[in-house]
Amino acid sequence: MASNNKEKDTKYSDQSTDVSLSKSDLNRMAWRSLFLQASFNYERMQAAGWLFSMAPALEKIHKKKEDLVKSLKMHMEFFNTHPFLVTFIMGIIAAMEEKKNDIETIRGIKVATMGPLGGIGDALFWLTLLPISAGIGASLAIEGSIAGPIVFLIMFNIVHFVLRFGLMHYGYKTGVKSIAKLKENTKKVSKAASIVGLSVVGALIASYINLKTTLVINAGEASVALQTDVLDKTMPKMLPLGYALLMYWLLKKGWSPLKLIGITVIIGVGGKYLGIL
Amino acid sequence: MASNNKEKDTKYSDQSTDVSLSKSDLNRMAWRSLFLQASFNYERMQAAGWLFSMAPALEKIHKKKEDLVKSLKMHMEFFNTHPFLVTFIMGIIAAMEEKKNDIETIRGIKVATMGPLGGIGDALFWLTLLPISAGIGASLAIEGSIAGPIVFLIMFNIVHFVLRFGLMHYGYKTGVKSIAKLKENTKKVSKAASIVGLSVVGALIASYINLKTTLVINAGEASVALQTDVLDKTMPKMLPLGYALLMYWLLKKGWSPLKLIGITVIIGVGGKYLGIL
Amino acid sequence: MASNNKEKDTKYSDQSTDVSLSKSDLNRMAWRSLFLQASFNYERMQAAGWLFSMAPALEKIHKKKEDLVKSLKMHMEFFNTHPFLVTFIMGIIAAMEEKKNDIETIRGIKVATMGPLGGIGDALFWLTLLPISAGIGASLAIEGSIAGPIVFLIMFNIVHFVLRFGLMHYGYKTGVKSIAKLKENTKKVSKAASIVGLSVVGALIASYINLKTTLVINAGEASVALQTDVLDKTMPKMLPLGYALLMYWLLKKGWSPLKLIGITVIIGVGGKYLGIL
Amino acid sequence: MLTEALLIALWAGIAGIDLFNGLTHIHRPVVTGLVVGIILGDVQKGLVTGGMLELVWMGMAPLAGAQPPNVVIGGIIGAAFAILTNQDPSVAVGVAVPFAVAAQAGITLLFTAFSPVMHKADEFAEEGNLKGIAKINYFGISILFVSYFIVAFLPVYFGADAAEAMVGMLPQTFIDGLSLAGGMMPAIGFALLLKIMLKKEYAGFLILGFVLVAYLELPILAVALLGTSIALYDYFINKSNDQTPPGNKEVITDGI
Amino acid sequence: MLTEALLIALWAGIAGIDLFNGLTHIHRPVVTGLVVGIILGDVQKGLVTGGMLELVWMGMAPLAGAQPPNVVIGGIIGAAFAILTNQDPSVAVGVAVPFAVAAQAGITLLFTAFSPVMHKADEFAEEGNLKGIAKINYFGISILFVSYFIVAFLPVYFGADAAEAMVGMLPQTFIDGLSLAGGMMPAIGFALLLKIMLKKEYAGFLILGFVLVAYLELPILAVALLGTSIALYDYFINKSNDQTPPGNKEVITDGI
Amino acid sequence: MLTEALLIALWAGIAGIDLFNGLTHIHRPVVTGLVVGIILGDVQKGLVTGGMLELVWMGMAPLAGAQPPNVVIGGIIGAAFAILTNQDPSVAVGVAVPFAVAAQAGITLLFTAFSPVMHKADEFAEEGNLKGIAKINYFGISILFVSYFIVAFLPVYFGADAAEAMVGMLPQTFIDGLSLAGGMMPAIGFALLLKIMLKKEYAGFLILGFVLVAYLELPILAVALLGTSIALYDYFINKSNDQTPPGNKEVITDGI
Ligand SMILES: OC[C@H]1O[C@H](O)[C@@H](O)[C@@H](O)[C@@H]1O
Ligand SMILES: OC[C@H]1O[C@H](O)[C@@H](O)[C@@H](O)[C@@H]1O
Ligand SMILES: OC[C@H]1O[C@H](O)[C@@H](O)[C@@H](O)[C@@H]1O
Repeated sequence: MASNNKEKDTKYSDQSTDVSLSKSDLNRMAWRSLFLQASFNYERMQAAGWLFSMAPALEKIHKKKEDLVKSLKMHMEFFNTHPFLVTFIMGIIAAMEEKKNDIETIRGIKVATMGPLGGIGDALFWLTLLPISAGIGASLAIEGSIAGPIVFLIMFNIVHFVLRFGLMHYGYKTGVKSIAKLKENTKKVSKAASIVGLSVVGALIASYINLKTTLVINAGEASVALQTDVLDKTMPKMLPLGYALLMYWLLKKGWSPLKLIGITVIIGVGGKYLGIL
Repeated sequence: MASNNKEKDTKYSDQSTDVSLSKSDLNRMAWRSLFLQASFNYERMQAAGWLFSMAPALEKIHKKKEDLVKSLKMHMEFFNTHPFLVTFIMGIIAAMEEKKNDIETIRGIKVATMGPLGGIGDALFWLTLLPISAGIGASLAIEGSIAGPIVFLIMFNIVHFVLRFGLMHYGYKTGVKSIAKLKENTKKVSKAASIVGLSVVGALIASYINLKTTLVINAGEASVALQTDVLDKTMPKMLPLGYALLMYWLLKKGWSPLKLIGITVIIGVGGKYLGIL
Repeated sequence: MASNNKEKDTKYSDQSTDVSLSKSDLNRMAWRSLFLQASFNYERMQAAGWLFSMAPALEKIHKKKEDLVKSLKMHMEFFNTHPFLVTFIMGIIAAMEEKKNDIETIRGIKVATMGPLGGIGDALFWLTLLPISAGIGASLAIEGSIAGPIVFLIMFNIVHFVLRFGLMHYGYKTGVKSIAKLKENTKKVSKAASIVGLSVVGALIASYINLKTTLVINAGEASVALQTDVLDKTMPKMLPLGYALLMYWLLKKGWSPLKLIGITVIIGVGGKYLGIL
Repeated sequence: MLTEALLIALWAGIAGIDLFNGLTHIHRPVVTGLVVGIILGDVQKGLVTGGMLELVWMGMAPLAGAQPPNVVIGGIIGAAFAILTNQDPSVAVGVAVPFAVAAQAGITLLFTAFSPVMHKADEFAEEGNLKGIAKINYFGISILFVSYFIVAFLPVYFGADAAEAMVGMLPQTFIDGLSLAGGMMPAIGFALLLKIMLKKEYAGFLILGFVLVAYLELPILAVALLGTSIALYDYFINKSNDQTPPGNKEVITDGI
Repeated sequence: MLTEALLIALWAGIAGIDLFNGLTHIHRPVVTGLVVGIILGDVQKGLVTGGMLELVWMGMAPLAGAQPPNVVIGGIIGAAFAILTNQDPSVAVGVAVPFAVAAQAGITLLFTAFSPVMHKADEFAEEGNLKGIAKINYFGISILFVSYFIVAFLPVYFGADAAEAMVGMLPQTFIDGLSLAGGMMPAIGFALLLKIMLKKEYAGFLILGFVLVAYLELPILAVALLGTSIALYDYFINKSNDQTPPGNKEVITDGI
Repeated sequence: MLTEALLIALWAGIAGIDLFNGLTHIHRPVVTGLVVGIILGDVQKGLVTGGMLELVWMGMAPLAGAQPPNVVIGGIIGAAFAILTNQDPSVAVGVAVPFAVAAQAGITLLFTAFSPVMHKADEFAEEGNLKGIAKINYFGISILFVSYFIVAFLPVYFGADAAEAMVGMLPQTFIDGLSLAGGMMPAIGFALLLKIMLKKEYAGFLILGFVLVAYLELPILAVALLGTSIALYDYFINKSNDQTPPGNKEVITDGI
């Protein structure tokens, strides 16, 4: 029974798939995606911006209020990826919404893709496109040429906007093509998505939470650095994992994310003052 | 039928679970655990000391002689872990015995936990607590202060005994709490334990058997070091694996462990004399 | 139905297993294996030489023309391994043919073994036996002694021929012993072989295709090396994988391997001239 | 000076938005140098200083919410200072960096302070109120604008020395602590995800992903590829099983 | 001298037990230095020498049965020699180490020699005789005591020179060979485990654990975590399957 | 000179075959030096030069079709040149290497050119014509012989200078490009394998193998071991399942 209820929760009640997003819908979403980080914050990161960008699609697809609410709630969950490549995920997810996939499956795909695209995007844009275009621009500017900033902006933004809009349409097409199949087999697909999704979350925990102790115990001639001599040898990244699990446990105990954010600030500042973090 | 016999072998005939270990039983076990390595040897390592420490629990739990014998035999099998953290395993295993879990499951949990706890304990105590407390002690002693040895012993043993006794009780509680569930599903749990257990044994083989050949073939201008130029490039740790499998094969052929120990001494000393090990 | 047809395709119609290869059959195959690379080429590598070496066995085993053709076609598929250790695979495969295993299973075993034996053989012969024996030979020759070449040839070829013939017989025996069991359960075995086989192909793609871009983008003060700054950080070996998948896709689109070889030459030479590869 | 300070502050507000939204990168020093140069009437010096500051910030990338010294404030203060005090561009860098670091700490506070607003967003979601969601985002942008406006206005109007004295009042340890807290923050987001996604059945994969990165230092992409390879195995190879008796499926979902 | 030698030997016996049992670490040089100092009447020198020897042995850890030069004998001989010959503590180290290495080889022999006793323990287990098991452990401790007693007594009583000559008679290669054999010994324990646990069905996991350590140099804990992640997958996700037809389960156990 | 050149070319043909077939290693410089020495009447010089060239080529291994500078041509030209021009053996190396590199490029072309012949082989296979297959292999060997014969004959007969001028006409970039193409060629073989073996059901394992080598740099053997460990798991542990309802099996094969 619990499972029946649950099933209801994760399925849209209106399963009709007659709505199709138009090119201009997708373009509107791509424009809105410029605001992905408008309300960036530590609790949900890009969630509200993501939802804002997805809004044109969701509004058109879910004509039943009940379904719209289900969808909005899910899209307000934690989200973070690269702000350029995000449109690829948007396209795919829009197609999945259109085909009324199970909510759990949609969430699984969101989580499974956001991590890798974040990493790839950081490498491609922040570590490649930016230094190249800014390097050219800066070298012109240093010689006093006004062409510097202009060349930089043109170079950078041609790539930027072609990708932002192109990936939206490409993601949508990919989604439409490959989603029909996925839906037949909801349970299995959402299982597969959970497998990738949770692997990625595990990887994100070890990659993106920065927490190391600087504690060094000096004992006469001996000196033991807790991080490098003990933790790194038995379980590197134990502190990030521990902290994530602590947050998880507190959330389950009913603490609000806000409280956790406050605590994190206190621990961070306190740890610095005590010299142990 | 073979499987039926086997099943009988791995199940206690008396499945009653009315015995409960008292705090003082656990404390007696913790005291005895000080003798974990009293009869340390290369064939079973800490097995006899482990059994000695478990004795109070086993005696109380298994009222049928037949079951006691089954249990003693299993607990005389090879065992090795860190001599402080061992009480955590003891607590868990005592709870499992109390709940009359399948013998195969108990063995699986023993093997699955002993390796990681060994590694963690070595890092925590031999590489952390000891250098810190001894460092402080030594620096005082070198200045001629009698406080050196005293401070050292107090620091070290507070941690030591708190852990030794604390982990015994904690392990037992953990065991009691989580073991009831495990028993329902014996086959599946012992399968899971075997998966972890054998992975750990594979890891132990590659970690803890020290065997490298020093053979270097000098051929005119060329010189090939068998270990670094060949083995390390195709299959590092091939010799430890090979030696473990050889021992395994000889055991299966009926050789006694004693004979194998003798052979190992001969190979070690002989290899040194020949300059190939 | 598709599956039924397929099943027919992968099974020999004559399932009799009365033929046994004689020692002299195996020896003939070992002699022929000297010609493994007689027609080495980039499309199939050692395939035709492999088939030539297997011929005595195949001819004797498959009395029905239809089966012989099936077998020959499969043995003309891409093959590459170490030219000495190859006889071990030959022995096993001969035993499998003799026992009329499923063609898919035979292919799986071929692919699963050729990669690792290639790597091992390269380490043992090209990186070990050859430098040792040639080192001794060269040092004698440099002193003007005619013993140099002679000692070298004798040393090298004793190992070479003992292994080449020995492994043929050993492989065959191993095959005969362990193949009877495999056959009972064709589907499962060919699944297992596919698992290992495809893992090995994935590994071969990353190991043996050499393709790196030398493209460096210089932008004023900044300079981004595409290979080391971008690809190696997100997905090393992305170019080899991409190229292999491109070739795969073109093959599926009906392009001939010859065309692909031509294109590869053009890309290689062109890339060098453009300075991007 | 007021007009110039206001114009520069206006530009800072726009550039501050662009740093996180739009991302047309008009916020980079190489562009800001030109703009500040025009405002303060020395285009040449602005260009040269902007170019040099660009090189300083090159490679400080904003990865996963981690904040390098703020490039917008750094670029603006650096360029303005170079022109106003007629100093050598390379000296400008020394002045720009402490402001940029302080601004970065401020951003951490901002991202912290904006978290509660998400609960308003949850309410809007519950009501199906998409306008509300939009407003929250517009509000976020306004906050960004105002913050950058003020932070850029003060030092230009009151002079770098006075402003620096103000910045100097913030203890360095406090600023460092904020940046450290910023690095820990993603834990909360991941915990929220776990609360939704984690079921006992899949806990193994969380461990897998963690071990692959913690011990083997694989990039996320490699973990996703391995996860995909397991998912494919599970999907196709175990396929027949799960399709069999429909009753069994419930068992999976109800879980233990 | 006899009394002192006997007292020191007594202490060596106790410390020798503590090295493997009890582990209160009264066996460390920093404590032993004090005790030997008291016995030989020069507490100051004992403390200082003990402290210095402590630093020498710090970090030589007894991991997985691998034996560093014996810390008990090293500490005792070192401290006694420093006081008796009135040498500088740092010279004591040079004398202590060869004895400690020889003692380590002796320990390897002891651990080897004690293996046969396990078969007596098996018999006791077969009889359900827990007293017997206890006796074996007491016997083990007695052997430890006696061995350390003798090894410490001789050099103190006969003088370091005479004792060193005796040690010198043992060829170095032989001692090294014993230590090498000690390093190989765990293979036998693991083989005994395999004899009990290894079934064809699980052989893959043995390979897995081996490959993860041999090629990727993962610590055991990481392997256990990965093993757990597979076990969880197997337990929860394949769950429905194995529960289906009870007849099939036999197949698993009977195995091929 | 003609006789000598012909004899040397004959030896080159034989050695060239041995490099890929037979592999008795009579093709190595240490043997070739002796043979060329006999032909040209200076056994001593031949031996010494051969020995030195052997050391140069030692360790240039022919792995997975990748070609180091051709050892046959290198050895022959080097030895012949040293004797004919009465130069110091070490100078011979400098002359030998460019020829060897060019010959290596030629081999890449040969392996490319031989690919079409495989389609003839396919036809023979289709007809069950094993004689045909044999002929193709004999043909391959003949081609090898002739190629080496010519390539060795020319420089010995016309003199190294003239020959070098010819080699010099081939642009270095072209030769490098061929070698680069040689390195890419295995992609085609693997693609052919994939065309036969790849099914959606197993695609995950292709990814697995790739990731293990690309990111973790495992050797092939380790990948095969891990693959085996998964295959064993799948074979034994999932065993009961797949044996159950025979109807389900079809589903697996028909695949989605
Ligand atoms: O790492 C992914 C992504 O995370 C955050 O959203 C910001 O730091 C972006 O700059 C970054 O690209
Ligand atoms: O490594 C685990 C454990 O192994 C042996 O029992 C001894 O070497 C201990 O000192 C060590 O802690
Ligand atoms: O790497 C396996 C094998 O590949 C090719 O066949 C040749 O390069 C051989 O020399 C090599 O041993």
